[in-house]
Amino acid sequence: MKKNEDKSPEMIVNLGGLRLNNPVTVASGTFGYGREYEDYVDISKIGGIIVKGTTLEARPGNPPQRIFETPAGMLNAIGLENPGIDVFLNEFLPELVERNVTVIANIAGNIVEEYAEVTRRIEKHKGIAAIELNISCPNVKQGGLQFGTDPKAVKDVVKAVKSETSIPVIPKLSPNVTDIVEIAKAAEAGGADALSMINTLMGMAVDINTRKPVLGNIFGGLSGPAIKPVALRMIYQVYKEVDLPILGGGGIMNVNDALEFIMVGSSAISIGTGNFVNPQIAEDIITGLRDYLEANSITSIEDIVGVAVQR
Amino acid sequence: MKKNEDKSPEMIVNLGGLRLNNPVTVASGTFGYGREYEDYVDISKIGGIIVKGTTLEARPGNPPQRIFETPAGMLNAIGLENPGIDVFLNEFLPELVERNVTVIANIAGNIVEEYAEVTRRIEKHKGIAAIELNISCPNVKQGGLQFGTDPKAVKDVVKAVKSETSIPVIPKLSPNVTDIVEIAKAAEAGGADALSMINTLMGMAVDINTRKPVLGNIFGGLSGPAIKPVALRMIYQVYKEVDLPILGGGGIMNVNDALEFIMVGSSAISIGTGNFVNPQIAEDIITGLRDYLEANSITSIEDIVGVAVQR
Amino acid sequence: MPSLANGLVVGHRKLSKDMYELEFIAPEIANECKPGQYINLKVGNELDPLLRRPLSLYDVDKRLGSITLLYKVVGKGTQILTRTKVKEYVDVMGPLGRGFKILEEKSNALLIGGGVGIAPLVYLARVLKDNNCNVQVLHGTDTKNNLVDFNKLEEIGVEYILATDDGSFGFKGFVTDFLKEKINPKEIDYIYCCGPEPMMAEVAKYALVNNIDGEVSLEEHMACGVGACLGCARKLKSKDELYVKVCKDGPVFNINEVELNK
Amino acid sequence: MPSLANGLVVGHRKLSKDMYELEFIAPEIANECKPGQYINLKVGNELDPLLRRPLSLYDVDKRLGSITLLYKVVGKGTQILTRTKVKEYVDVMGPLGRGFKILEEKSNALLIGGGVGIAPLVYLARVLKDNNCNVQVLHGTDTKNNLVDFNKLEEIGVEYILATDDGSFGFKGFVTDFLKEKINPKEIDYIYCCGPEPMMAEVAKYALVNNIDGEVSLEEHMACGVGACLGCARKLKSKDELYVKVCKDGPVFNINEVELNK
Ligand SMILES: Cc1cc2nc3c(=O)[nH]c(=O)nc-3n(C[C@H](O)[C@H](O)[C@H](O)COP(=O)(O)OP(=O)(O)OC[C@H]3O[C@@H](n4cnc5c(N)ncnc54)[C@H](O)[C@@H]3O)c2cc1C
Ligand SMILES: Cc1cc2nc3c(=O)[nH]c(=O)nc-3n(C[C@H](O)[C@H](O)[C@H](O)COP(=O)(O)OP(=O)(O)OC[C@H]3O[C@@H](n4cnc5c(N)ncnc54)[C@H](O)[C@@H]3O)c2cc1C
Ligand SMILES: Cc1cc2nc3c(=O)[nH]c(=O)nc-3n(C[C@H](O)[C@H](O)[C@H](O)COP(=O)(O)O)c2cc1C
Ligand SMILES: Cc1cc2nc3c(=O)[nH]c(=O)nc-3n(C[C@H](O)[C@H](O)[C@H](O)COP(=O)(O)O)c2cc1C
Ligand code: FES
Ligand code: FES
Repeated sequence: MKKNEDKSPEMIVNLGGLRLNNPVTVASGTFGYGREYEDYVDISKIGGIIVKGTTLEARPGNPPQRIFETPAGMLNAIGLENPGIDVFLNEFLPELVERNVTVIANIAGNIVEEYAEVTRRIEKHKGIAAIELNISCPNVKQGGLQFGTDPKAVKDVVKAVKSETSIPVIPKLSPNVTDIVEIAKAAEAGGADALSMINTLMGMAVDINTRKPVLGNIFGGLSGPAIKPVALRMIYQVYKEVDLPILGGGGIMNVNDALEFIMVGSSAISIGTGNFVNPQIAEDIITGLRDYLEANSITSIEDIVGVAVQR
Repeated sequence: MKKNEDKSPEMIVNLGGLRLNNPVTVASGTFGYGREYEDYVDISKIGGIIVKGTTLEARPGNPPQRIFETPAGMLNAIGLENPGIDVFLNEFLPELVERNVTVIANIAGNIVEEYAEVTRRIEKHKGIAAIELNISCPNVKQGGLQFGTDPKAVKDVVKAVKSETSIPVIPKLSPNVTDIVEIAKAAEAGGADALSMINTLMGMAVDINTRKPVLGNIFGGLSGPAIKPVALRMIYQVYKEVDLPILGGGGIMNVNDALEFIMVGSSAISIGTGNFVNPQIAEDIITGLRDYLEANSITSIEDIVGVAVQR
Repeated sequence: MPSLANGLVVGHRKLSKDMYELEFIAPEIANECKPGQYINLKVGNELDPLLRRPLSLYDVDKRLGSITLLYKVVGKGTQILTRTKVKEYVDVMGPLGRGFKILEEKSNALLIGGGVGIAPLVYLARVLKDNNCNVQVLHGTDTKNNLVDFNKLEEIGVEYILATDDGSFGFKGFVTDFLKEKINPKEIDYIYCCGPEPMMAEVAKYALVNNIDGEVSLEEHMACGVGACLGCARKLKSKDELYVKVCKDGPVFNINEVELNK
Repeated sequence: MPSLANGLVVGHRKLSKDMYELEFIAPEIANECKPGQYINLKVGNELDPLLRRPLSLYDVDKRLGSITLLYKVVGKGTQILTRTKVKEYVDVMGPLGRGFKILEEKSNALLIGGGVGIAPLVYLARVLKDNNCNVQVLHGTDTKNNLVDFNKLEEIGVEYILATDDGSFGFKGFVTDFLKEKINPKEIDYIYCCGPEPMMAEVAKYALVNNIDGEVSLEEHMACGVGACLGCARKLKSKDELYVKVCKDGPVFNINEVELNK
């Protein structure tokens, strides 16, 4: 096939004000702070790096065992181990900024005010391109039920964070809900600039020898290819009903998976568990998407966003 | 190991009044009416056969494509194709009864009255040991949202069915909910004798060549090993909070999987997708469970139900 | 009675870029086989890929208890299958489904295969030939490379005509062009057809126009293969509201009975 | 710099019932290897099993660019690995983690392995020997069958003592019994230990009592192997509230630093 160098396909995407050089991001908690994967991939080529979930204070995380492989998937119960927002901003962020990485923070908290305070500290610093809001944490004020499962709590926390910052705010929806569209609309009502979906499904495993749950925390988040059908379905539903750009992911392992996510309405995609299996997956998928667009004479990645959705 | 013939382990289970010769059942929609698998397995040895979901009138089912393989799982959108309750009772049931099979009906409907009417017809007939209530159907009176996602609707439909029959009623819970315990409690309040869980997770897949959803119905139910961690988690949660026996399943492929389900609180288990992969799986698991009990000197299967649950 | 068996692989070879021939011994199954039926094969022992793969009976030797498959590598499962070595075992259930009608002695049968759709027609040719029918096989492929084993057809002793899309071998053009240009419909009693649906649709039209009866073999995504899951539904032309199961009511259907995708 | 490579398998053999030795060529990786480090191997190309498997460097030949693994079949992944054939490729990333401290010349090193825990100690023995240390290897296994390759240890030229639980070979009893009964702590400068945790706990106690410094190599379920997922957490004795990452801060830790499960 002849390649017209002047017309190489457009890979830049705009995710609710967040500009990404290409639609491929790496998911929070699966790529550390970027440097962990530096030996394997040129991290500055990745569309965006969503760093490990950060809270106001440092957190030790859950007791081991924290991870376990399941059929075509894995469970994790890390428990948000992180050094706290200030350490992240002062010690880890600068080298990423220096390398021209598009950094997306992922923040979490147990009360709305915690989210707001983390946001204020991010706002004061420069260098973060957007905030992904992890709302799968227990809402201690609401008796421990996750923020992400209650539309009102979703709206409140998004609103609180939005009011503290000028950079795009992207709530990350939990799939453990009856009606994902209702939650997405609540996020929209709170002022979300885009939506990230999906976070992990809640699951567990049993060690039949010890007759005990495998994970120290009993429950953990299920990720990987196993959850891909659920992720695609939820993104399809939300794309159809809600007018916000979507950062889609859940089980992406190759360029075909990425295309499925884009076709159900994801403007950009995120790779989580896939990084563990193939540390060069982000680069591979960026190349693969570009090749696909060229082979099919598609001028911009945006042209295929949502094409599979029947309205 | 010496085997004491007099003390062969007890495999009989009582599931809310339903007596099963052993804890292994085959799941609705995956084993037809039993006869389809007769060449491969002695169907009278299976603890119970849950037949294909039946509605009041015959239903043609969904347009093809109806099934698709996903990583360690599969999607189905059969659309409840069935010949209607009367044809089932008159034409398919008699040969099962003759063969001494423990038959569990699986019934579905779009309004409560439909469930009640199907139940009345079952009650008039003899030969059915219990009713599994499929509440994952669109509740047309409630605007199409599934019965199974609304606690009040769950309670109502269970109550309506219970009032029409003397045999055990076992609602089958949908996993597509925020709070499975709330749903389980609603079923209990409606008078359920036991709980069946879980039904399929809602998912989809895209054909990147046609750029369309793979399934004729767009969405389908995800089953198989991929969903096992979610099923185990939900059963664990319900076993801890609700005092009803559980018929547990979702991705069981071998005896170790079956043991995991029993250890999180399943008094009996159901095998769905596993039948497609190994048509003799039910017999294999019955043998495997008996061997496990013997090897570990456990006198009755009931002794390990829920052992992994920390109360 | 169909059954589940571990078939001992006694032959496995690459015929061309993406076509393979695999032979295994499973006497219980082989003994039950009829042309047009298929077996369900589990590739690998893991959970991905999960479901069994349906593959037609390409040839059967009841004396040896062997079954031969002809398969094309199209995805994950068939790719993994290529790694199977002689002396290993394959996990097989079958035979499954309803096979082809076997014509009476002296009948004139035209077998039309497209691509790997030739697979079930080879065993059919053998059985028809054993039954003293006159058998002519038309086979359309894209190019010369994707051939089946000529020796097998020669051994069976049937007339075999190849049409290649690019003319690299035999007749240049679609097999349906050959059919319309070169075959005298008056000399045909019955048509058997298996291949891509647009091709089968053309052949069905030809059969209808020329008033020839016949059968086609369909493919549909399957889970159980035994009629239990209702996953492999197809609409019949006649019954608007009801579906048939390709796995059990088929895969062979009357050539005018089913709706074929064009 | 660690990297991702396709290693060409040049040797693969069964040593005993469930122990295998696999050698592959991956010069970029081999060249970076230090004893105590490990590689992460993808078994199969499918999604089940999904994650890479961590395996220690059993031996490394930098001149040839080869890495040898010693592995025990315990589950799905290691079972599939046994099917790898010579001339095929394995997908490997590494080397990963922090290795053993290499003692100064003339030091007296005691290497204690339990079961397949011997694996990292063999390459360590080689490097220590190359550094002119005095190396003694104690190895405990359940029975005579589960042996490593004696020739390799002979070739390296270290003293090798085997203890079998059932006395079928060498010393009868646990390797820790041998340690307490037969070893003079005064003659040991440093202990390296890898094996089941209760064994390592015993050895750690012995080291503490006898005031000998040393290191242990731990195992923990891992996903990334590079410190990104925080999945492989372990508590240190000293820091009550913070975890270390076995994959990156380890797998080698000071013998008194970590809490060992008894
Ligand atoms: C009755 C019958 C007989 C067949 N006989 C042959 C034969 O003799 N030789 C041959 O090469 N092929 C045959 N096929 C097609 C063959 O089953 C598919 O090519 C094969 O399943 C593809 O598997 P895969 O994992 O390589 O592809 P993938 O695309 O990765 O498969 C994904 C899923 O789709 C299903 N699938 C994919 N293609 C088809 C298809 N065409 N029909 C039905 N299911 C499909 C697979 O079984 C699997 O569940 C037959 C199909 C049927 C229904
Ligand atoms: C740093 C390190 C070095 C190792 N070196 C060796 C070696 O040289 N030789 C050897 O035989 N084994 C070694 N192991 C253990 C080896 O990784 C496991 O035996 C192997 O992963 C089991 O995989 P499986 O699929 O056969 O078992 P499964 O039980 O089916 O594995 C299921 C999951 O659990 C994980 N897992 C199972 N056992 C262990 C374990 N002991 N440690 C960590 N994860 C585990 C697997 O990686 C997989 O994710 C090492 C482990 C670590 C952490
Ligand atoms: C080990 C691990 C840690 C994770 N940590 C976080 C986190 O801190 N914050 C967050 O929002 N999501 C976290 N996730 C979820 C991922 O970002 C991602 O949404 C999820 O894994 C689904 O994508 P995948 O299937 O591609 O992995 C984590 C996932 C894994 C596997
Ligand atoms: C093809 C297919 C058809 C099904 N039909 C029904 C049904 O009619 N009624 C029902 O309650 N569940 C139905 N199910 C759900 C199964 O009974 C079972 O709950 C589910 O598949 C999870 O178990 P598994 O992972 O073992 O398959 C169906 C599942 C499949 C795969
Ligand atoms: S494949 Fe199950 S009914 Fe046809
Ligand atoms: S395995 Fe990921 S941090 Fe250690």
